[in-house]
Amino acid sequence: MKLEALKHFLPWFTLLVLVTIIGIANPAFFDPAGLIGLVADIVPLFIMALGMTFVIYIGGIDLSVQQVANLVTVITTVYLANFGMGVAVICILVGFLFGAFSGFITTRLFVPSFVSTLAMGFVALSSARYLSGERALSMDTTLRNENFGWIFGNTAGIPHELAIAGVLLFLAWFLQTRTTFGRALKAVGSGELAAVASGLKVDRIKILAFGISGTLAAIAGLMFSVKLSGGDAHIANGFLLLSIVAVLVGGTPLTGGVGGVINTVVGTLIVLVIRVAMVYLEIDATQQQLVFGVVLIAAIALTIDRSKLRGVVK
Amino acid sequence: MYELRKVDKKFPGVHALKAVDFTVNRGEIVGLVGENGAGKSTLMKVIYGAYQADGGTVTIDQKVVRFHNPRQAMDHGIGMVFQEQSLIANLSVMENIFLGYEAQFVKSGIINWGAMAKAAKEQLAKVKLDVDPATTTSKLSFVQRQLVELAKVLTLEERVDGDLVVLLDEPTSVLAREEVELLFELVRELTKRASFIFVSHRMEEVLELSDRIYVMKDGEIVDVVEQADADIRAIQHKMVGRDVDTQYYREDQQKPYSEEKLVSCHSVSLGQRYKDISFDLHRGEVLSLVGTEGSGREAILRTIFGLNCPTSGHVEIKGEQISKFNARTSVGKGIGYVPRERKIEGIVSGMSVYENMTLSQMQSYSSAGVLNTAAEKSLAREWIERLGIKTPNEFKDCGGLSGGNQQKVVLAKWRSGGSDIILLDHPTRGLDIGAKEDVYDMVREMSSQGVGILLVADTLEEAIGLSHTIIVIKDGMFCKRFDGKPGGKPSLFDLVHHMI
Amino acid sequence: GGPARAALSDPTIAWSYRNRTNPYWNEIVSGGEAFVESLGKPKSDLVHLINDGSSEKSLADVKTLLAKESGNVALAIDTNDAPNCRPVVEAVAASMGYVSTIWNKTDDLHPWDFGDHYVSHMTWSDVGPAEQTARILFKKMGGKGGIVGLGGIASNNPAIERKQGLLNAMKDYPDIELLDYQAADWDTQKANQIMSSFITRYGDEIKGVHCANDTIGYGVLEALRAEGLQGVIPIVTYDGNPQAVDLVMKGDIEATVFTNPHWGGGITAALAYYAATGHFKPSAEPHASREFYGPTILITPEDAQAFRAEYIDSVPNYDWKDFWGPGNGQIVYK
Amino acid sequence: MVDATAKPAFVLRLLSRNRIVKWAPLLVLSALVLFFPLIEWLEDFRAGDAHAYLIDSRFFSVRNAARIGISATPALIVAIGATFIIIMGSIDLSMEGTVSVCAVVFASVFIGLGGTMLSWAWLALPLSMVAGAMIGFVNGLVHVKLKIPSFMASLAIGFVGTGLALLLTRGDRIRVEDPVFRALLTERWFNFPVMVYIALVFLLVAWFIQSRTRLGRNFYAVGGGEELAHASGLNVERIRLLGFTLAGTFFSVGALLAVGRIGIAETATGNNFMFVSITAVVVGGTALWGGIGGVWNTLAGVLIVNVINNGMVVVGLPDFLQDAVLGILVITAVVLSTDRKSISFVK
Ligand SMILES: Nc1ncnc2c1ncn2[C@@H]1O[C@H](COP(=O)(O)OP(=O)(O)OP(=O)(O)O)[C@@H](O)[C@H]1O
Ligand SMILES: Nc1ncnc2c1ncn2[C@@H]1O[C@H](COP(=O)(O)OP(=O)(O)OP(=O)(O)O)[C@@H](O)[C@H]1O
Ligand SMILES: [Mg+2]
Ligand SMILES: [Mg+2]
Repeated sequence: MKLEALKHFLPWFTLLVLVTIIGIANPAFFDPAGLIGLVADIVPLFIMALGMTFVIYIGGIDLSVQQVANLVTVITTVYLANFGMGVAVICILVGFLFGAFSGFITTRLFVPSFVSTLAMGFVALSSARYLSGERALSMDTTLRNENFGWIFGNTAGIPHELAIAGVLLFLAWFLQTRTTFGRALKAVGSGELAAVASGLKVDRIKILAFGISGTLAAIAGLMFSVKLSGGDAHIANGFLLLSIVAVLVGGTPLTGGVGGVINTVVGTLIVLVIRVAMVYLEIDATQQQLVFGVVLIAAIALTIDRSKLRGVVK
Repeated sequence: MYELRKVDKKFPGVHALKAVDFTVNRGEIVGLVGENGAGKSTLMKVIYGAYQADGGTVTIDQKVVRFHNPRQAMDHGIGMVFQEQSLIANLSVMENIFLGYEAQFVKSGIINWGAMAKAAKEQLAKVKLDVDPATTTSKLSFVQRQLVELAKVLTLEERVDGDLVVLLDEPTSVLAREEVELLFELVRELTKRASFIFVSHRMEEVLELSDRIYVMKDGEIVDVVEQADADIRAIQHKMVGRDVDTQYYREDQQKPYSEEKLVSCHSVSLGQRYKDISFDLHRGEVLSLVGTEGSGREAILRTIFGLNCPTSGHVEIKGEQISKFNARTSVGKGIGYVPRERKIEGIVSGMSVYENMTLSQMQSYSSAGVLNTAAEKSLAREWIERLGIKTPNEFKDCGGLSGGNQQKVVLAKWRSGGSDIILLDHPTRGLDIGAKEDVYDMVREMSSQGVGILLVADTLEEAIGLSHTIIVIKDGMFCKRFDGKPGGKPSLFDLVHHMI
Repeated sequence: GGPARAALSDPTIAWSYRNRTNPYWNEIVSGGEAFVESLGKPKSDLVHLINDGSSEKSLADVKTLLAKESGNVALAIDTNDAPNCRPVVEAVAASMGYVSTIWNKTDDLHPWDFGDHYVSHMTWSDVGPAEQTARILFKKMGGKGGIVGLGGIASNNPAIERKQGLLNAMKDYPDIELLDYQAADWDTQKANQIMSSFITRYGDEIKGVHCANDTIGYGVLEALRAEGLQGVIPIVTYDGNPQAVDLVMKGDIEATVFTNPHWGGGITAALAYYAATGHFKPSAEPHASREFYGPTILITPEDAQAFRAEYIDSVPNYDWKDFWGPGNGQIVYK
Repeated sequence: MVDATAKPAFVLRLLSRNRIVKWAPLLVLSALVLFFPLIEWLEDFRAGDAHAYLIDSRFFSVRNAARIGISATPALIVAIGATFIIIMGSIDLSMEGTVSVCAVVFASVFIGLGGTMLSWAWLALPLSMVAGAMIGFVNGLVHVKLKIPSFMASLAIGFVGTGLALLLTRGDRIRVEDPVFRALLTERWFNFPVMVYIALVFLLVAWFIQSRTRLGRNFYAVGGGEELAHASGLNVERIRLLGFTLAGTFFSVGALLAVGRIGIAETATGNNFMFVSITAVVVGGTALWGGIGGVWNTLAGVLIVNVINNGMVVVGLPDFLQDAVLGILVITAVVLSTDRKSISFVK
């Protein structure tokens, strides 16, 4: 039974191992200011992974997040002048609608989320290309600083980015563990038919989960856009696979019902640390991808709790 | 010829088999009974090579054998018909029959489908089943699938020289009486070639079929009786560790029901599944729908629960007509559904006992969407106590409970939420008599508290014993209504006569 | 810009770029390595940050390196997307490192706004050369007929400029009709598919193809080869990769443009490095030395042979302190 | 769920619905093949020079069919490899890395051994297939032995593969110009290049494996119920291992065709294969949860995706809209080829 309890901490253990390896190779890694900076930089990816968690938690996947974020960077840049901070509302709404619509296609039209979200991602990409006029756009710097400059400030040594991530994490955690919605998500992830037969509005719950994913993808895109002070239809490329990896490495399997947002915190940190390790351990440029793949396999092999995969491993 | 000596099997935290001695002689039918979780299935799986014993020896004709996987067991003539069906739905019947043994039809790497079909036909003939071997298995009825399962095991006849041992783990729990007869007939015929181990919770069947009966309790063999000496009550006593009331349907406690209508069906039809069904369910009434497998009884329950939408007619719940058929609405109107597939639709495995209990009524345990977990847990503790659910605590994963206890969790879910219309679909399937008794008690108790119960029972005896009213459904149509007041209950014969 | 501090003595030299799967970036890297070797160090001393087309990774890697080296960094970088340039430069400046950028930068961002730490930005004015290749193409076509164009990722600066060059050239050729222009995302296989679809749509009307780079050109060439049209329909490309130069020599490609990535890779690192070590003070240099165009050399069948001998068969030995010699003047904003 | 005890009339109706669902991908494909010429016709009609609807259609022509064939073949073979895995209820996302490695291995060995098919260099072909099989095998090992879900295992192996290709090439691209090898593209029989026929041969091989071999049938058994298959005595681990090995082999054939088409092997050769092939498999009607579908479905799916891509350019759809239209059409195709009555939910 002791061992059972330890399983819960496997992802943390993996993280610890990786951190130790880097720390031994280069003690400078433990410089607190540097560490905080590194962690703050992964915030947009983390927020996206946080949203992805909800979808994977119910056994689906959201491949549209990166394109939604791309679209949002364009929207933010284009409409910042018109709406100021209000542009955030538009972005969030757009993100939610894209997500919810993917969810609708999945639940009502029985299109697997792998395909429905991929396709909705294409729609988002086209919208972004159209809206941006196929150009990289930049924001008016003063406008950006007036409206969103606070995001990159510091209070008592804590970057506001981290604070935002913390708040979103808390909300997500609260939603997952403390609300009827979170409980319903778990039921849908673990046994959808039983959830239906208990009178839950399963379709609506699933659509909402996708909606949350879209919303958080939009917030990630917004933060990224403000950080870069601009946007275009491809600028968030590279987020998608990493956010999926972050969720899975954290120990939320694609089968659903297990894991959750706290796991995603560890997962994102593991991804961060693997990436940082490439630089700190001075891995040769042509070997980085190979090493990433191998370390990923090792990390997952260490991390996943096989007893929770229920039945066969597919 | 087949012998287990001091076989031991441990799972984390459970000692499932404790030094079990077990013998099967040539041509013998051995019964194996025991309450839920006694270790019957585990024993079967050890014999079949699906589990490996931790200790003890297995011998066949005095030779020690050890199977690392089912395949090796099969090669030694051991076959198994599973408690949960083991046919693969998307494959054809013949592929299922020869699954893993296609080699005989393969010539230079190519499967000869014609030859396989022919061979499959022969196997199907053994179980007197006339279906096209190329049919996709999912298109067969449940009974047909059970027969295919048996046919699959019987391929051992040709494949293996020497004696066969066929394990039947609760093969009858889903069969209607006449199908059971057919199965028994087959089994008896086949003793020429094979020995059988027969596991069932239906004691009469075990007595009827078996030459010798092993009784298990808590992983141990507590008794072995010859058929001639067998006495149901004594066996049940050994199994449960206490006396079992023969009057376990508690007919004497049956109270008359009130006139208040809870559910009224008016000429309800669902495509070809059932047609023109009308009846009323009253407060405090237990109403059984009886009929053969596939007669449409379950579909009627599912319609009332909102899981499917009738094509014509209308349903009134407590005087209000249902306009939108979904589970949500029905739950809101106080209907609870105990499904036949309790592991799929009844409980959410992976969620704890208390989470399962409040799943249908989270609004009552939350404010503004935020759960009051403390209240949930105290509710769960109360009902664990009240129904005697065997679980260490309310946090335990419901998927890890035994079937009977899972069933109690499902009932607790509905009852604690105040549902006063309960739809029971095979509520005692696969439960041991101890657990069954508990379910009967609960039915009685609910009925006396004014709950209307619509029952699709596992056996006719159960339906007769429990119900105020029995409606016979045949081919999806209303056939006959019986009043079942104590003293005036219809006989088995009356019902069967109308069913087929 | 931050307060000035003593120049760095031995900064880590790093190149941050898109990937290693593209000859263009390999040339950039070889230049960077040649520069590092010119300092008497092994070329393995050059740190590679690879972003794989992800701006997020580009920025994160830069910050990681800055943290690791406590700002003791001379960085050469293409930031992958123009908007990503600002945060990269800000991060480097904030930790007192030195950075030189190429290609991607927004117009409102200038090295001189960051004191010494943002050393320089080099880009290539692709409008002019792309216009020249277009003219070569049109001439080959006899000044009339339909053409199709295949561009890079539509929002990339070079993609925009190269398309603009084509459009400019067309003003002088009223009989040239641009039938279609689509983004092929710098991708050989995508270019191949688009080209074959173009052939279906326009058939014989296509008399020439304008490609935004060599990689696209290869895909187009193979689509033409499949139809037995290679050599029949002239194409022009851009970048001057060795293989493309060979194809120019064979006459399969009418023209490509060499931007000397080897030199670009070396000089960008050199600028950052020598600024960091105090060899020169960027803020003392005129604007023209801090934002400038890189060299471009047009390669046509006539001069391909000579070009190959000079630039590919033997790599010239560049003077890595001659920062601005081969350049093409100050960047002009429209 | 199918209620087999219902009346025959119902069964008949059910059958016909089944049949429609079964043929839906083909119907969608036919609709698309008739749809694009219609747009083309409308365009010409508006421009004032109407042509005969199909006969004079540029889209609906043998030449264009060959073009679609050329662009579809590598993806088809890769998608076939993925089909086997998806039938097992798993997923293989390693194709991008595997294709790159195999392409690069082929090209470098081919060049190293003389660079023409008429020398020993042809050995590069089987060698590349062995490389593909090996990567698939390792992928299977990681999945089966480390018990890592195939999604993750294959994704990571894909990274490893791309990394390996990069390591082998150091980022260079290798041109394969041997005219005999390039005859795959340049030599035409009955208007279609040789590579299309090669792909057809491999499609038939795949069909043979799927329908006539034990391994192929066992994929369906595992996909239909892995635990049941195990209980029936199948060695599921071995089947999975073989499945991934087989998939790797097909990926490598896809790689060879990709090199044949472009004449270049590089680390980027595998780009885009992942989403295209999985999408094609699903669009073809093979269910992601396993047990249903097959290689003919995949053929239809790959053709649907390629016809859409080709058709959009041929009818002159602005390129920024093409992604969206592809997305919407893909959803439509999946909706049409899904038997909504037979499944209770999808994820
Ligand atoms: N796979 C398993 N892992 C852990 N424990 C198990 C497993 N299978 C069975 N057990 C344990 O072994 C005991 C015997 O279970 P088994 O399934 O053999 O009972 P059974 O007699 O077949 O019951 P039933 O009548 O309900 O079919 C149970 O108490 C259970 O806790
Ligand atoms: N994977 C498992 N892990 C732990 N315990 C298990 C597992 N599988 C079964 N069990 C245990 O085995 C016992 C019997 O399980 P089983 O599934 O046979 O239930 P059951 O009472 O026979 O119900 P049914 O007859 O409806 O299947 C239960 O007590 C359960 O705790
Ligand atoms: Mg059992
Ligand atoms: Mg059981």
